[in-house]
Amino acid sequence: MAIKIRYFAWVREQTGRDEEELSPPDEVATVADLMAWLKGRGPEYAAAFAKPEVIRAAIDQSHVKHDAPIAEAREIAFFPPVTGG
Amino acid sequence: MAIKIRYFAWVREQTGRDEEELSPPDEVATVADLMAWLKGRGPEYAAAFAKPEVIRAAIDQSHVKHDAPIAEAREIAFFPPVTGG
Amino acid sequence: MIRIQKEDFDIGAEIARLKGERRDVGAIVSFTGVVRADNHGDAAPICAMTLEHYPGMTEAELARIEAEARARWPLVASTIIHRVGRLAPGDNIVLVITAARHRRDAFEAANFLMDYLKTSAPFWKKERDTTGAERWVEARSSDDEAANRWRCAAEGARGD
Amino acid sequence: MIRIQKEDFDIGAEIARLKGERRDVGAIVSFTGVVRADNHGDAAPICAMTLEHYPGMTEAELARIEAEARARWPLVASTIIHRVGRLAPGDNIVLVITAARHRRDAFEAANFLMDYLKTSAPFWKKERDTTGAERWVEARSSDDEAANRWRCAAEGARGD
Repeated sequence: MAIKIRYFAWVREQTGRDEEELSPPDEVATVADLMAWLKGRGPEYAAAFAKPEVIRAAIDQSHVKHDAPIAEAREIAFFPPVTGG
Repeated sequence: MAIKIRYFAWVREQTGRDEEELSPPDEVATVADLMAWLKGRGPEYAAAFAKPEVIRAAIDQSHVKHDAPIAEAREIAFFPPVTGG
Repeated sequence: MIRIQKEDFDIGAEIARLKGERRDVGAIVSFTGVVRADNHGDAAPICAMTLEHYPGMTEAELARIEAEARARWPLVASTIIHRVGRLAPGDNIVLVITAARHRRDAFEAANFLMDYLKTSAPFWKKERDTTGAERWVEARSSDDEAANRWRCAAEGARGD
Repeated sequence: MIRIQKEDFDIGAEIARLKGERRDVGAIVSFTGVVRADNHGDAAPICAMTLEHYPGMTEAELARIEAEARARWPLVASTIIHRVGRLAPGDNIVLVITAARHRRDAFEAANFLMDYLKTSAPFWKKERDTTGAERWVEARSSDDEAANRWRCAAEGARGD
Protein backbone atom coordinates (compact mmCIF):
# COMPACT_ATOMS: atom_id res chain seq x y z
CA MET A 1 0.00 0.00 0.00
CA ALA A 2 1.31 3.48 -0.86
CA ILE A 3 2.37 5.73 2.00
CA LYS A 4 2.98 9.43 1.70
CA ILE A 5 6.49 10.13 3.03
CA ARG A 6 7.34 13.72 3.99
CA TYR A 7 10.71 15.26 4.78
CA PHE A 8 11.47 18.48 6.67
CA ALA A 9 14.44 20.76 7.36
CA TRP A 10 17.81 19.17 6.58
CA VAL A 11 16.24 15.76 5.95
CA ARG A 12 14.30 17.44 3.14
CA GLU A 13 17.42 19.20 1.86
CA GLN A 14 19.47 16.00 1.86
CA THR A 15 16.88 13.75 0.22
CA GLY A 16 16.19 16.54 -2.22
CA ARG A 17 12.41 16.20 -1.95
CA ASP A 18 9.68 17.33 0.41
CA GLU A 19 7.28 14.46 -0.17
CA GLU A 20 6.70 11.34 -2.21
CA GLU A 21 4.39 8.32 -2.39
CA LEU A 22 6.19 5.05 -1.74
CA SER A 23 5.14 1.41 -1.31
CA PRO A 24 7.72 -0.29 0.88
CA PRO A 25 7.75 -4.13 0.87
CA ASP A 26 5.81 -6.03 3.53
CA GLU A 27 8.88 -6.82 5.64
CA VAL A 28 9.25 -3.07 6.39
CA ALA A 29 7.22 -3.15 9.59
CA THR A 30 8.46 -0.24 11.73
CA VAL A 31 9.70 3.32 11.38
CA ALA A 32 13.25 2.03 11.89
CA ASP A 33 12.74 -0.56 9.12
CA LEU A 34 11.45 2.20 6.84
CA MET A 35 14.51 4.39 7.44
CA ALA A 36 16.82 1.42 6.72
CA TRP A 37 14.88 0.69 3.52
CA LEU A 38 14.95 4.35 2.43
CA LYS A 39 18.73 4.42 2.96
CA GLY A 40 19.09 1.89 0.12
CA ARG A 41 17.21 4.05 -2.37
CA GLY A 42 20.21 6.16 -3.42
CA PRO A 43 23.13 8.25 -2.17
CA GLU A 44 20.93 11.22 -1.24
CA TYR A 45 18.84 8.96 1.05
CA ALA A 46 21.98 7.28 2.39
CA ALA A 47 23.27 10.74 3.36
CA ALA A 48 19.97 11.88 4.90
CA PHE A 49 19.56 8.71 6.97
CA ALA A 50 23.25 8.15 7.75
CA LYS A 51 22.53 8.68 11.46
CA PRO A 52 18.94 7.50 11.88
CA GLU A 53 19.18 7.92 15.66
CA VAL A 54 19.13 11.74 15.29
CA ILE A 55 16.02 11.70 13.09
CA ARG A 56 12.52 12.08 14.54
CA ALA A 57 9.39 10.60 12.98
CA ALA A 58 5.66 11.26 12.94
CA ILE A 59 2.90 8.94 11.76
CA ASP A 60 -0.25 10.66 10.58
CA GLN A 61 1.02 13.89 12.18
CA SER A 62 1.75 12.50 15.66
CA HIS A 63 5.22 11.99 17.09
CA VAL A 64 6.24 8.30 17.23
CA LYS A 65 9.29 6.32 18.30
CA HIS A 66 11.40 4.35 15.87
CA ASP A 67 9.85 1.06 16.94
CA ALA A 68 6.34 2.22 16.00
CA PRO A 69 4.58 -0.07 13.47
CA ILE A 70 3.75 1.55 10.15
CA ALA A 71 1.09 -0.87 8.96
CA GLU A 72 -1.82 1.57 9.36
CA ALA A 73 0.10 4.73 8.39
CA ARG A 74 -1.13 6.98 5.60
CA GLU A 75 1.55 9.65 6.11
CA ILE A 76 4.98 9.30 7.68
CA ALA A 77 7.28 12.29 8.21
CA PHE A 78 11.01 12.43 8.96
CA PHE A 79 12.70 15.49 10.44
CA PRO A 80 15.41 16.66 12.85
CA PRO A 81 14.56 17.50 16.48
CA VAL A 82 12.27 20.54 16.47
CA THR A 83 13.67 24.03 17.12
CA GLY A 84 10.66 26.36 17.21
CA GLY A 85 9.68 28.81 19.90
CA MET B 1 13.32 65.33 68.89
CA ALA B 2 10.25 65.50 66.65
CA ILE B 3 9.55 62.53 64.40
CA LYS B 4 7.12 62.56 61.53
CA ILE B 5 4.66 59.70 62.05
CA ARG B 6 2.64 58.50 59.04
CA TYR B 7 -0.35 56.18 58.93
CA PHE B 8 -1.72 54.24 55.97
CA ALA B 9 -4.83 52.22 55.04
CA TRP B 10 -6.93 51.19 58.06
CA VAL B 11 -4.31 52.46 60.53
CA ARG B 12 -4.85 55.89 58.96
CA GLU B 13 -8.63 55.48 59.09
CA GLN B 14 -8.61 54.41 62.73
CA THR B 15 -6.21 57.06 64.02
CA GLY B 16 -8.12 59.59 61.93
CA ARG B 17 -4.95 61.22 60.56
CA ASP B 18 -2.45 60.54 57.82
CA GLU B 19 0.57 62.16 59.45
CA GLU B 20 1.68 64.16 62.44
CA GLU B 21 4.86 65.42 64.13
CA LEU B 22 5.40 63.88 67.57
CA SER B 23 8.18 63.96 70.17
CA PRO B 24 7.99 60.75 72.18
CA PRO B 25 9.87 60.68 75.54
CA ASP B 26 13.39 59.28 75.66
CA GLU B 27 12.33 55.92 77.12
CA VAL B 28 10.52 55.18 73.82
CA ALA B 29 13.45 53.37 72.20
CA THR B 30 11.97 50.96 69.65
CA VAL B 31 9.11 50.72 67.17
CA ALA B 32 7.26 48.50 69.66
CA ASP B 33 7.76 51.12 72.40
CA LEU B 34 6.42 53.78 70.06
CA MET B 35 3.26 51.79 69.30
CA ALA B 36 2.67 51.23 73.01
CA TRP B 37 3.16 54.94 73.67
CA LEU B 38 0.83 55.93 70.79
CA LYS B 39 -1.85 53.61 72.19
CA GLY B 40 -2.07 55.81 75.27
CA ARG B 41 -2.76 58.97 73.25
CA GLY B 42 -6.51 58.42 72.97
CA PRO B 43 -9.25 55.95 72.06
CA GLU B 44 -8.66 56.28 68.31
CA TYR B 45 -5.00 55.29 68.79
CA ALA B 46 -5.99 52.54 71.23
CA ALA B 47 -8.27 51.13 68.51
CA ALA B 48 -5.66 51.46 65.74
CA PHE B 49 -2.92 49.79 67.79
CA ALA B 50 -5.12 47.25 69.64
CA LYS B 51 -3.27 44.41 67.91
CA PRO B 52 0.23 45.79 67.30
CA GLU B 53 1.42 42.39 66.05
CA VAL B 54 -0.58 42.83 62.81
CA ILE B 55 0.89 46.26 62.10
CA ARG B 56 3.95 46.76 59.93
CA ALA B 57 6.40 49.63 60.30
CA ALA B 58 8.90 51.51 58.16
CA ILE B 59 11.65 53.86 59.32
CA ASP B 60 12.70 56.46 56.79
CA GLN B 61 10.82 54.53 54.11
CA SER B 62 12.42 51.13 54.72
CA HIS B 63 10.62 48.14 56.27
CA VAL B 64 11.75 47.43 59.85
CA LYS B 65 10.85 44.96 62.59
CA HIS B 66 9.18 45.99 65.82
CA ASP B 67 12.45 45.77 67.75
CA ALA B 68 14.16 48.34 65.51
CA PRO B 69 15.56 51.36 67.41
CA ILE B 70 13.98 54.69 66.51
CA ALA B 71 16.71 56.99 67.80
CA GLU B 72 17.86 58.12 64.35
CA ALA B 73 14.45 58.09 62.68
CA ARG B 74 13.11 61.17 60.93
CA GLU B 75 9.97 59.45 59.58
CA ILE B 76 8.17 56.38 60.93
CA ALA B 77 5.17 54.84 59.18
CA PHE B 78 2.58 52.35 60.43
CA PHE B 79 0.40 50.31 58.10
CA PRO B 80 -1.22 46.89 57.62
CA PRO B 81 0.54 44.18 55.60
CA VAL B 82 0.77 45.37 51.99
CA THR B 83 -1.72 44.17 49.37
CA GLY B 84 -0.57 45.62 46.06
CA GLY B 85 0.11 43.81 42.82
CA MET C 1 12.02 51.52 34.67
CA ILE C 2 9.53 52.20 37.46
CA ARG C 3 6.32 54.20 37.33
CA ILE C 4 3.46 54.86 39.74
CA GLN C 5 0.45 56.39 38.03
CA LYS C 6 -3.30 56.86 38.13
CA GLU C 7 -3.71 56.39 34.38
CA ASP C 8 -3.99 53.06 32.61
CA PHE C 9 -0.95 51.69 30.76
CA ASP C 10 -0.62 50.34 27.20
CA ILE C 11 0.94 46.87 27.49
CA GLY C 12 1.94 46.63 23.82
CA ALA C 13 3.50 50.09 23.82
CA GLU C 14 5.46 49.35 27.02
CA ILE C 15 6.80 46.08 25.60
CA ALA C 16 7.75 47.83 22.35
CA ARG C 17 9.51 50.58 24.28
CA LEU C 18 11.43 48.08 26.42
CA LYS C 19 12.52 46.16 23.34
CA GLY C 20 13.40 49.27 21.33
CA GLU C 21 16.03 48.58 18.69
CA ARG C 22 17.78 45.93 20.76
CA ARG C 23 19.01 42.83 18.97
CA ASP C 24 20.16 40.95 22.08
CA VAL C 25 16.69 40.24 23.51
CA GLY C 26 15.39 36.72 22.85
CA ALA C 27 12.59 36.55 25.42
CA ILE C 28 10.10 39.06 26.81
CA VAL C 29 7.69 38.16 29.61
CA SER C 30 4.89 40.46 30.72
CA PHE C 31 2.65 40.10 33.73
CA THR C 32 -0.53 42.15 34.00
CA GLY C 33 -2.59 42.16 37.19
CA VAL C 34 -6.29 42.96 36.69
CA VAL C 35 -9.13 43.81 39.10
CA ARG C 36 -11.45 40.79 39.35
CA ALA C 37 -15.16 41.28 40.08
CA ASP C 38 -15.27 37.98 41.95
CA ASN C 39 -12.31 38.53 44.23
CA HIS C 40 -13.96 36.60 47.08
CA GLY C 41 -15.79 33.42 46.23
CA ASP C 42 -18.73 33.82 48.58
CA ALA C 43 -19.01 37.61 49.05
CA ALA C 44 -20.93 40.05 46.85
CA PRO C 45 -19.23 41.07 43.56
CA ILE C 46 -16.78 43.93 43.72
CA CYS C 47 -17.70 47.13 41.94
CA ALA C 48 -14.74 49.35 42.84
CA MET C 49 -11.23 49.15 44.21
CA THR C 50 -9.11 51.98 45.61
CA LEU C 51 -5.35 51.67 45.71
CA GLU C 52 -3.49 53.68 48.34
CA HIS C 53 0.29 53.82 48.49
CA TYR C 54 3.18 55.41 50.38
CA PRO C 55 4.70 57.95 47.97
CA GLY C 56 8.48 57.90 48.16
CA MET C 57 8.74 54.52 49.85
CA THR C 58 6.84 52.89 46.97
CA GLU C 59 9.38 54.05 44.41
CA ALA C 60 12.27 53.09 46.71
CA GLU C 61 10.89 49.57 47.30
CA LEU C 62 10.18 48.97 43.62
CA ALA C 63 13.68 50.16 42.69
CA ARG C 64 15.16 47.85 45.33
CA ILE C 65 13.13 44.87 44.07
CA GLU C 66 14.05 45.61 40.45
CA ALA C 67 17.74 45.91 41.37
CA GLU C 68 17.57 42.57 43.18
CA ALA C 69 15.99 40.87 40.15
CA ARG C 70 18.67 42.30 37.90
CA ALA C 71 21.39 41.08 40.26
CA ARG C 72 19.91 37.57 40.24
CA TRP C 73 19.10 37.19 36.54
CA PRO C 74 20.92 38.56 33.47
CA LEU C 75 18.11 40.84 32.33
CA VAL C 76 18.57 43.18 29.41
CA ALA C 77 15.76 45.46 30.61
CA SER C 78 12.74 45.55 32.93
CA THR C 79 9.67 47.66 33.61
CA ILE C 80 7.38 47.95 36.64
CA ILE C 81 4.24 50.09 36.44
CA HIS C 82 1.70 50.17 39.28
CA ARG C 83 -1.54 52.09 39.27
CA VAL C 84 -3.02 53.91 42.27
CA GLY C 85 -6.39 55.54 42.89
CA ARG C 86 -9.82 54.27 41.99
CA LEU C 87 -10.20 51.24 39.71
CA ALA C 88 -13.10 49.09 38.49
CA PRO C 89 -13.32 45.37 37.68
CA GLY C 90 -11.47 44.64 34.46
CA ASP C 91 -9.06 47.54 35.02
CA ASN C 92 -5.33 46.91 34.92
CA ILE C 93 -3.51 47.26 38.27
CA VAL C 94 0.11 46.36 37.66
CA LEU C 95 2.44 45.62 34.75
CA VAL C 96 5.80 43.89 35.03
CA ILE C 97 7.93 43.28 31.92
CA THR C 98 11.26 41.49 31.77
CA ALA C 99 13.50 41.14 28.71
CA ALA C 100 16.42 38.70 28.61
CA ARG C 101 18.46 36.66 26.17
CA HIS C 102 16.88 33.41 27.39
CA ARG C 103 13.33 32.57 28.34
CA ARG C 104 14.04 30.98 31.72
CA ASP C 105 15.61 34.21 33.02
CA ALA C 106 12.73 36.36 31.75
CA PHE C 107 10.11 34.04 33.29
CA GLU C 108 11.82 33.67 36.65
CA ALA C 109 12.60 37.36 37.01
CA ALA C 110 9.01 38.39 36.21
CA ASN C 111 7.72 35.83 38.68
CA PHE C 112 10.14 37.05 41.35
CA LEU C 113 9.26 40.71 40.75
CA MET C 114 5.57 39.99 41.24
CA ASP C 115 6.13 37.87 44.36
CA TYR C 116 8.28 40.55 45.99
CA LEU C 117 6.09 43.41 44.87
CA LYS C 118 3.10 41.65 46.48
CA THR C 119 4.83 41.34 49.84
CA SER C 120 7.03 44.43 50.10
CA ALA C 121 5.77 47.33 47.95
CA PRO C 122 3.63 49.65 50.13
CA PHE C 123 0.27 49.48 48.34
CA TRP C 124 -3.07 48.78 50.02
CA LYS C 125 -6.33 47.85 48.32
CA LYS C 126 -9.75 48.76 49.55
CA GLU C 127 -12.73 47.12 47.88
CA ARG C 128 -16.34 48.22 47.65
CA ASP C 129 -18.87 45.53 46.78
CA THR C 130 -22.30 45.75 45.18
CA THR C 131 -23.95 46.01 48.63
CA GLY C 132 -21.96 49.20 49.26
CA ALA C 133 -19.79 47.53 51.91
CA GLU C 134 -16.14 48.58 51.94
CA ARG C 135 -13.27 46.49 53.23
CA TRP C 136 -9.48 46.59 53.18
CA VAL C 137 -8.13 43.57 51.32
CA GLU C 138 -6.24 41.29 53.71
CA ALA C 139 -2.74 40.07 52.94
CA ARG C 140 -2.58 36.40 52.03
CA SER C 141 -0.17 33.99 53.65
CA SER C 142 0.17 32.36 50.22
CA ASP C 143 1.83 35.57 49.01
CA ASP C 144 4.38 35.39 51.82
CA GLU C 145 5.05 31.76 50.95
CA ALA C 146 5.45 32.65 47.28
CA ALA C 147 8.01 35.34 48.15
CA ASN C 148 9.81 33.06 50.60
CA ARG C 149 10.44 30.37 48.00
CA TRP C 150 13.01 32.70 46.36
CA ARG C 151 15.12 32.76 49.53
CA CYS C 152 16.49 29.28 48.94
CA ALA C 153 15.33 28.65 45.39
CA ALA C 154 17.42 26.03 43.62
CA GLU C 155 18.15 26.84 40.02
CA GLY C 156 15.86 25.00 37.63
CA ALA C 157 16.59 23.78 34.12
CA ARG C 158 17.96 26.49 31.86
CA GLY C 159 16.77 26.86 28.28
CA ASP C 160 16.26 29.74 25.92
CA MET D 1 -6.63 30.14 20.31
CA ILE D 2 -3.89 28.96 17.95
CA ARG D 3 -2.51 30.68 14.88
CA ILE D 4 0.38 30.02 12.50
CA GLN D 5 1.18 33.01 10.32
CA LYS D 6 3.84 34.79 8.29
CA GLU D 7 2.80 38.24 9.51
CA ASP D 8 3.90 39.86 12.74
CA PHE D 9 1.48 39.95 15.68
CA ASP D 10 0.39 42.86 17.89
CA ILE D 11 1.04 41.79 21.50
CA GLY D 12 -1.15 44.47 23.07
CA ALA D 13 -4.05 43.76 20.71
CA GLU D 14 -3.81 40.02 21.38
CA ILE D 15 -3.82 40.53 25.15
CA ALA D 16 -6.79 42.91 24.85
CA ARG D 17 -8.65 40.40 22.72
CA LEU D 18 -7.98 37.56 25.15
CA LYS D 19 -9.16 39.66 28.07
CA GLY D 20 -12.20 41.03 26.24
CA GLU D 21 -15.00 42.00 28.63
CA ARG D 22 -14.13 39.31 31.16
CA ARG D 23 -14.29 40.21 34.83
CA ASP D 24 -12.92 36.91 36.15
CA VAL D 25 -9.33 37.37 34.95
CA GLY D 26 -6.88 38.54 37.60
CA ALA D 27 -3.58 37.68 35.92
CA ILE D 28 -2.34 37.74 32.33
CA VAL D 29 1.12 36.49 31.38
CA SER D 30 2.57 36.94 27.91
CA PHE D 31 5.73 35.42 26.51
CA THR D 32 7.25 36.78 23.31
CA GLY D 33 10.14 35.03 21.61
CA VAL D 34 12.35 37.29 19.49
CA VAL D 35 15.13 36.62 16.93
CA ARG D 36 18.49 37.50 18.50
CA ALA D 37 21.35 38.71 16.32
CA ASP D 38 23.87 37.09 18.67
CA ASN D 39 22.32 33.66 18.83
CA HIS D 40 25.73 31.99 19.10
CA GLY D 41 28.35 33.57 21.27
CA ASP D 42 31.38 33.00 19.09
CA ALA D 43 29.92 32.78 15.57
CA ALA D 44 29.23 35.70 13.20
CA PRO D 45 26.05 37.70 13.88
CA ILE D 46 22.82 36.39 12.38
CA CYS D 47 21.18 38.44 9.67
CA ALA D 48 18.22 36.22 8.77
CA MET D 49 16.23 33.28 10.09
CA THR D 50 13.83 31.08 8.16
CA LEU D 51 11.17 29.11 10.02
CA GLU D 52 9.87 25.96 8.37
CA HIS D 53 6.98 23.95 9.80
CA TYR D 54 4.79 20.90 9.15
CA PRO D 55 1.38 22.31 8.21
CA GLY D 56 -1.39 20.26 9.79
CA MET D 57 0.80 18.62 12.40
CA THR D 58 1.83 22.03 13.77
CA GLU D 59 -1.76 23.02 14.50
CA ALA D 60 -2.50 19.57 15.95
CA GLU D 61 0.52 19.69 18.28
CA LEU D 62 -0.18 23.24 19.46
CA ALA D 63 -3.83 22.33 20.13
CA ARG D 64 -2.70 19.27 22.08
CA ILE D 65 -0.22 21.33 24.15
CA GLU D 66 -2.82 24.03 24.82
CA ALA D 67 -5.39 21.40 25.89
CA GLU D 68 -2.84 19.87 28.26
CA ALA D 69 -2.07 23.27 29.83
CA ARG D 70 -5.78 23.92 30.31
CA ALA D 71 -6.24 20.50 31.92
CA ARG D 72 -3.38 21.20 34.34
CA TRP D 73 -4.15 24.81 35.28
CA PRO D 74 -7.51 26.60 35.65
CA LEU D 75 -6.97 29.01 32.77
CA VAL D 76 -9.71 31.36 31.68
CA ALA D 77 -8.20 31.75 28.19
CA SER D 78 -4.98 31.21 26.25
CA THR D 79 -3.39 32.17 22.93
CA ILE D 80 -0.51 30.67 20.96
CA ILE D 81 0.73 32.43 17.81
CA HIS D 82 3.83 31.21 15.95
CA ARG D 83 5.33 32.85 12.90
CA VAL D 84 6.83 31.00 9.93
CA GLY D 85 8.84 32.15 6.93
CA ARG D 86 11.69 34.61 6.81
CA LEU D 87 12.52 36.73 9.86
CA ALA D 88 15.27 39.19 10.82
CA PRO D 89 16.95 39.96 14.16
CA GLY D 90 14.53 41.83 16.40
CA ASP D 91 11.50 40.19 14.76
CA ASN D 92 8.95 38.42 16.91
CA ILE D 93 8.79 34.62 16.52
CA VAL D 94 6.23 33.34 18.98
CA LEU D 95 3.60 34.71 21.36
CA VAL D 96 2.01 32.78 24.22
CA ILE D 97 -0.61 34.43 26.44
CA THR D 98 -2.33 32.89 29.45
CA ALA D 99 -5.15 34.44 31.48
CA ALA D 100 -6.20 33.06 34.85
CA ARG D 101 -7.77 34.13 38.12
CA HIS D 102 -4.45 33.79 39.96
CA ARG D 103 -0.95 34.71 38.95
CA ARG D 104 0.73 31.40 39.76
CA ASP D 105 -1.52 29.55 37.29
CA ALA D 106 -0.93 32.10 34.52
CA PHE D 107 2.86 32.02 35.04
CA GLU D 108 3.17 28.25 35.24
CA ALA D 109 0.91 27.60 32.27
CA ALA D 110 2.80 30.09 30.06
CA ASN D 111 6.09 28.55 31.11
CA PHE D 112 4.76 25.05 30.39
CA LEU D 113 3.37 26.05 26.99
CA MET D 114 6.75 27.45 25.93
CA ASP D 115 8.69 24.41 27.21
CA TYR D 116 6.40 22.00 25.39
CA LEU D 117 6.19 24.09 22.25
CA LYS D 118 10.01 24.14 22.11
CA THR D 119 10.27 20.34 22.23
CA SER D 120 7.18 19.08 20.40
CA ALA D 121 5.80 21.62 17.91
CA PRO D 122 7.21 20.83 14.43
CA PHE D 123 9.09 24.02 13.62
CA TRP D 124 12.67 24.21 12.37
CA LYS D 125 14.89 27.28 12.25
CA LYS D 126 17.57 27.92 9.67
CA GLU D 127 19.93 30.82 10.28
CA ARG D 128 22.03 32.82 7.87
CA ASP D 129 24.92 34.78 9.33
CA THR D 130 26.73 37.86 8.08
CA THR D 131 29.32 35.71 6.27
CA GLY D 132 26.49 34.21 4.19
CA ALA D 133 26.80 30.82 5.89
CA GLU D 134 23.51 28.99 6.52
CA ARG D 135 22.90 26.43 9.21
CA TRP D 136 19.97 24.60 10.76
CA VAL D 137 19.65 25.48 14.42
CA GLU D 138 20.35 22.45 16.59
CA ALA D 139 17.98 21.35 19.32
CA ARG D 140 19.25 22.03 22.83
CA SER D 141 19.31 19.41 25.54
CA SER D 142 18.40 22.19 27.99
CA ASP D 143 15.04 22.47 26.20
CA ASP D 144 14.38 18.76 26.71
CA GLU D 145 15.29 19.12 30.38
CA ALA D 146 13.00 22.13 30.70
CA ALA D 147 10.10 20.15 29.22
CA ASN D 148 10.89 17.10 31.36
CA ARG D 149 10.64 19.01 34.62
CA TRP D 150 6.84 19.19 34.11
CA ARG D 151 6.53 15.41 34.14
CA CYS D 152 6.93 15.19 37.88
CA ALA D 153 6.63 18.83 38.89
CA ALA D 154 5.49 19.28 42.47
CA GLU D 155 3.02 22.07 42.98
CA GLY D 156 4.69 25.25 44.22
CA ALA D 157 3.29 27.96 46.45
CA ARG D 158 -0.05 29.32 45.27
CA GLY D 159 -0.83 33.03 45.38
CA ASP D 160 -2.87 35.41 43.30
